[in-house]
Amino acid sequence: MDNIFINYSLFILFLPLAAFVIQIFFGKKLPRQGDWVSIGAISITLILAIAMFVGMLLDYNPDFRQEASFTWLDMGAFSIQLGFLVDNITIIMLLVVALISTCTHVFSLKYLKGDIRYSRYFAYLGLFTFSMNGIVLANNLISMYMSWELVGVSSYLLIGHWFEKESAANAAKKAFLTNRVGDIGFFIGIMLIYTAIGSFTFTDIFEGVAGGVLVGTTLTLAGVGLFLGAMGKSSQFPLHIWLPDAMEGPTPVSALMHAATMVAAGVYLTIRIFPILSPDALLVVAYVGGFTALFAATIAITQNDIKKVLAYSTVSQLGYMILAVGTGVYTAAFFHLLTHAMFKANLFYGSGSVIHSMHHALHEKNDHETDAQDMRNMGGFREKMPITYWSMLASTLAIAGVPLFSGFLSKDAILAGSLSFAQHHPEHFLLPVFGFGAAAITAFYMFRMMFMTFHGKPKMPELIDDIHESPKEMAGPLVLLGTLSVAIWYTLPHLNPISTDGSWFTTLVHPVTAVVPGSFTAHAIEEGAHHAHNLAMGISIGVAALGIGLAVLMYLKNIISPETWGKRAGFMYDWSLNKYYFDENYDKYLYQPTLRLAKKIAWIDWELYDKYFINGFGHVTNWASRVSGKFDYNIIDQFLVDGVGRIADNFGFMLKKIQTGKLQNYLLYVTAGVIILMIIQSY
Amino acid sequence: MTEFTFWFIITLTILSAGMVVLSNQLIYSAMALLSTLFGVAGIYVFLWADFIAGVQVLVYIGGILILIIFGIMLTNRISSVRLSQTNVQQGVGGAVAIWLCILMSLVISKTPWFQADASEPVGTVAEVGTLLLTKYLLPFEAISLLLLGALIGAAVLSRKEN
Amino acid sequence: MNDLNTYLLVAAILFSFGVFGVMTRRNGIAVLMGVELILNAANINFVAFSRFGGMNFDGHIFALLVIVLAAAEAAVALAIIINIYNNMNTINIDEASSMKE
Amino acid sequence: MENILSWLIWMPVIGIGIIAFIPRDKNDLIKIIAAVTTGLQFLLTLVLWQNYDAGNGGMQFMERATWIPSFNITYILGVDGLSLPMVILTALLCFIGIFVSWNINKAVKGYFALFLLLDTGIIGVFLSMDFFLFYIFWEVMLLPMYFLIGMWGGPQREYAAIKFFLYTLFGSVLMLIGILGLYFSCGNTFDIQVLMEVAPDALRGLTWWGMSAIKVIWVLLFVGFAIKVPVFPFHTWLPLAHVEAPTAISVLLAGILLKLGVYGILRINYGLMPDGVYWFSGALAALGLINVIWGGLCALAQTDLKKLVAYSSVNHMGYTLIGMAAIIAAGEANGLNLKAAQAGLGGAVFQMFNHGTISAMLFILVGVIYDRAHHRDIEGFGGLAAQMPIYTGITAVAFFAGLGLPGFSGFISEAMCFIGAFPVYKGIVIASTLGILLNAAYFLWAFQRIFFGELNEKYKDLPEINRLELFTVVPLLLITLFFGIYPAPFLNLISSTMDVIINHVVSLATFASM
Repeated sequence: MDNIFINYSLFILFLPLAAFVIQIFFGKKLPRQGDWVSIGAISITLILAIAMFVGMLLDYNPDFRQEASFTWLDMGAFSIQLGFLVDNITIIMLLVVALISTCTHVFSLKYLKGDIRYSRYFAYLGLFTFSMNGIVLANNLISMYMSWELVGVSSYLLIGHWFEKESAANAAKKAFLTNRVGDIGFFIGIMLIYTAIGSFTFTDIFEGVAGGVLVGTTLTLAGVGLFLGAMGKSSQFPLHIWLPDAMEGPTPVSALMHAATMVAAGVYLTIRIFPILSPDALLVVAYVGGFTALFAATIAITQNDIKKVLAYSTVSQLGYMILAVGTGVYTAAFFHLLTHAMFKANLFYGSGSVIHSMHHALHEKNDHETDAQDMRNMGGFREKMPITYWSMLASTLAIAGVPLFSGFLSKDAILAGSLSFAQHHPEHFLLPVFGFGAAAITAFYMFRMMFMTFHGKPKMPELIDDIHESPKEMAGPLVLLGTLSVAIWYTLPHLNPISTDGSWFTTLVHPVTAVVPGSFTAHAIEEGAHHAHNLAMGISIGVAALGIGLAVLMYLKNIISPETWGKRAGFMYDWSLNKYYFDENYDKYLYQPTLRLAKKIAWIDWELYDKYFINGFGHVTNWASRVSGKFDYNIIDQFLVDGVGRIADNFGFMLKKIQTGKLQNYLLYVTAGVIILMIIQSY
Repeated sequence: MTEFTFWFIITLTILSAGMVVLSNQLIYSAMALLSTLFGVAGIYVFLWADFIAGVQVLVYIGGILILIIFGIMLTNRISSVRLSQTNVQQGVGGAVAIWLCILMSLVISKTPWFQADASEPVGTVAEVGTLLLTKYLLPFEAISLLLLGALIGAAVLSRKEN
Repeated sequence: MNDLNTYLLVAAILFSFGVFGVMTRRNGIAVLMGVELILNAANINFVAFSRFGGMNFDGHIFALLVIVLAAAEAAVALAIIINIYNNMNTINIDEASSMKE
Repeated sequence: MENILSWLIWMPVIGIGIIAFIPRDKNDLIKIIAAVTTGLQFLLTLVLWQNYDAGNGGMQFMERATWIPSFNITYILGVDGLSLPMVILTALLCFIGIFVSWNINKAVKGYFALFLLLDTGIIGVFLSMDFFLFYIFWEVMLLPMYFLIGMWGGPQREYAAIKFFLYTLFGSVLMLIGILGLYFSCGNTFDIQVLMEVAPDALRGLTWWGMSAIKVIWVLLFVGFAIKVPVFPFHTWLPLAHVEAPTAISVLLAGILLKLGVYGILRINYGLMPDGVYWFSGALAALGLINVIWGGLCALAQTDLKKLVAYSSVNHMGYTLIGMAAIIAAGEANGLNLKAAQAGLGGAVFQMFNHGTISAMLFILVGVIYDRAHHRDIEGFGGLAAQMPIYTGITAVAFFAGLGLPGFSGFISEAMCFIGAFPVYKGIVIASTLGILLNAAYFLWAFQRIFFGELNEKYKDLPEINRLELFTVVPLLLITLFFGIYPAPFLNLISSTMDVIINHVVSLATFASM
């Protein structure tokens, strides 16, 4: 068994890359534009990932760990080792990526049928899968950073898939640049760590921190720096702005990258580096996560675009995970990552399915004006699209935190963790408040979305006849992931659907104590969370019921009018609808000033510095020579040696005649000159 | 007899040289040049330079002069034979030339030239040949390259455009 | 006949004629002839100094080189003159002045 | 193998000799001769690389011949890990440059002869180990460049050429003064290796007009080299010259000529005045920061694509300066951090090479679009991605390489520069990481404006990139990609020389601050 998992994971890593290369170069020439190449590669990846997963379950070793590394570059003292780390977290993550990626590939077969850049699309999916797996498998910060950026690029390429639309091109650029802001923090963190420890691998870093090489503020700063990277990728406040815009990409991409896997990379990173996060850094993490969870949820309430609702919901859920890491229950964060990947991907597929049929219906009516993603144009699709409806409902129940569904378990663990944290540190009571508040709102807006889309009367009755269930390539992933939203899968081998005690997950992924001196031990955190568990469960069921109930009253039974309440909320409604004017303010106070600064600098550089200062030297020299020339002419020449000048003038006039341009004249002068010289010489 | 021949040759040389530059007919000038060159060859003989004299006859008369005559023929239409030519600035030029001549003669006569006695060699060819291929090998090769270059250059230049 | 000055004077006269020719002739070929005279004058000097300087053959070599040079010069110059004639229909060198201004 | 370096230098001159004998209307033959000459030269550099002993960081393949003994001027050539990559890069870019200039039709003979002369000058600077010879080659380079810009350039070519010429000449004059100062104060020798031994001691304590001689000479030489780099206040010739120069010349200008400045600083300033390194490295890093930010902001504001790429060079060379400043990390005052010094210096040299390939690629690509659309206004395109997919793909890759994406060599070198300089100049490095954001911003923004959106109706018949152009770009692309994935071959080549330089500077500098 030695390192067989590493070998498997190498295959998992490089197969999608191979598919990418083949698709880029030959995609268009292959039959069916080569989609079978990508599907084949990703299917093998999935099989291997399942094999690894099964292997893990058979082994059932909580401390399983394999590592392999090689020297990438070596200059003597400075060298970089890259390598792969496979442990239980890696294996689960690989499976998630492979599973969602496969589903996306299959789903896209029909969703993007006939697209002009069909093979290109599959190529980029391959590139994404490769880089995502690169993040998952990294055992060091450098290769993680590299994959990190590559993920950013594949996201850029896929969001910009329909680049003819300016909004898509803008969104792609925005995503990349916003991520880069985070990446700068990431890189500064790497530099801080390397400077102190002299190595990039996690093992060495953990050892170094445990040994007290890197302490105090520097450690906190390093942790915050790395977390900044996570904030960018996981779309945390205030870098959350790119994710909703990223919905300009094809819906399956949103499901794969902007819901399930890529955005989870930030969470994955914080989980990986959890042991070196100092208490102060963790506090930052917790507050950012908690605030994002609540903040994004409040925006989601008022959105009318079905994908925007899901996007803000994703931001909010990611905030949950970050909150969990910050409060120390990082296994809960990973658990939520896992369950969220399943149900959120499913929700996106569902929305994709709805949008697909809306498109189709609008196309039938030759209507190209109506927005196919606006929920205000939907309603009453339940009978028409039963598979989509039921699978989405399962996922909605999961995300709302209803017992028996997966989200309940993971969200509960997080809430318990934050509650216990607040019990230990009463001054941070806000953290659980964020959590529970977000839970209530989540339940509300998710059901609002379901009701507006599937229930009630059709808002555009003329379309309803053309709304059909999606083909089986699209329905398959829906059913599969809908099933995976049920709690039972995560509590095995026990069948108690409301507790994860002793399940495969809690056994295999167990918390470790941070290596930072002075942190809580893993045991203490676990104990605390366990104590808070029942209380948290009670409150969370309560708030979920509250949210769902409110949604039922407002959007299903129409007892409370949303419009009236929206008006009553006044500016709050406005802010929420306009996403708190973040984009506008960033534009006004960040982008435009930067551009203006750039223009100014360029102007200074070119029009001022170069034109006046540098060319000024030339002008000064020119001017000086002219002044000296004038002086020469007016004072010395005209005034002092006027007579001599006149003689010279006449002489010059005489000489001008001599200048005939005829060779023979010149020869004559030369000879005459020689004669004169000879005569002079002879005296 | 030798004395007479010597002065005859001198006179011939000078007179025909004058004709070269004074004649109005170009073709006469060329003919006068012929006799000047012969005269110079004769002078070489008196200076014990028999090989140079031979070369003078062969190259100058056999080559250059023929070339010049060709040049004259090619640049004047035969049908309207106007082989005459005019001079410019003759007055000043003449004065300058005469002055030049006078001054040079003064210089020549006033300068105490270095002289050394020597007996007449049997033949100069062997000596010249040895020198050319030993001491003066490099100039020899260089001048041969120059000659080649001039040949090609002349051919390229006088070729008709396209 | 056995006096160096005689030869030098002859050479000087030839030289002056040559200079006069070059200065006054309008026809390019005639100018060329003047140049040949100058070269011959120089050659006479070389050989004469050689003869009266102890029969040193270096002068002969120089004379030879000058002859070769003259041949090369004549060839190129004539080629140029013919070219000028073809282009301008004249060989009067004061008329062939398109390079001037 | 005996005189391989001389062969390298003089091979283009042989090419010029052959071209001189080809009639002026045989354009293709001239181009082929030029291509064969540079091709052979490139092969020769590969042979050199094969025979180079990477384990030995000192000078190899030394050649030595007396030249002007009365002034102690000698013809000395040598190559080490610092110059070898640059020589290979030069030969490669010259070879590619010939093909880039394949569509030059104006005075072809002169163009290619000057091009080859430029080639000789550049290689000569990299290989000469005698300061006087170095200076001669430095000037030899200047002249063909002046004519190449001034005669085959864009509409403002004469202005650009004269500006380039005066700017660089100004630097050369300062350099000459510096050289003479060294010559007279260090025992009348121009031999760089001798100077490296003698100068640090000879200059120490020497003062001229109340100023330390080291500082004076350092500044004189630095300004001379900084103009070539170009370092911040001396950079304004670059956008103009780049914009006006023909494509191949822009390629050489950005790809190699800028490296000469850095090479000069590393070879001469670092080698001869280790004390000066300590004195100046803070300023060096700060100038690097300014280059990064200033260049980035200027690039962001450009509407001319070529000017954007030109300013991106200013931006990219800033990283090199920051990396170079890291050398003092290995000193005692900074805790003998050899790791950081190696990372910084190696990163700087690697960045030189990478910028050579990447900016060359970018300029070729700009040239491709300019040949087709006859303008370079970024706003004037739009939607080209649909029309020219291959060109778009390659440009995307080049832009991503330019913005330092992992997987391309530029990332590694930039990261190494930063990592190396970080322990010494934390604030500067953190501030300059903003540069990588600007970097991404200007490239992506330009990319979006050119390629994304609806296809501009004017360009719906624009032909795709052709094979010749592909032939010029793809090798560079592959090199960038190869070193991005596996940088070890390059770093192994230079690392022992880097150690020699670090050791030299650190061991001969006697006081940490002057």
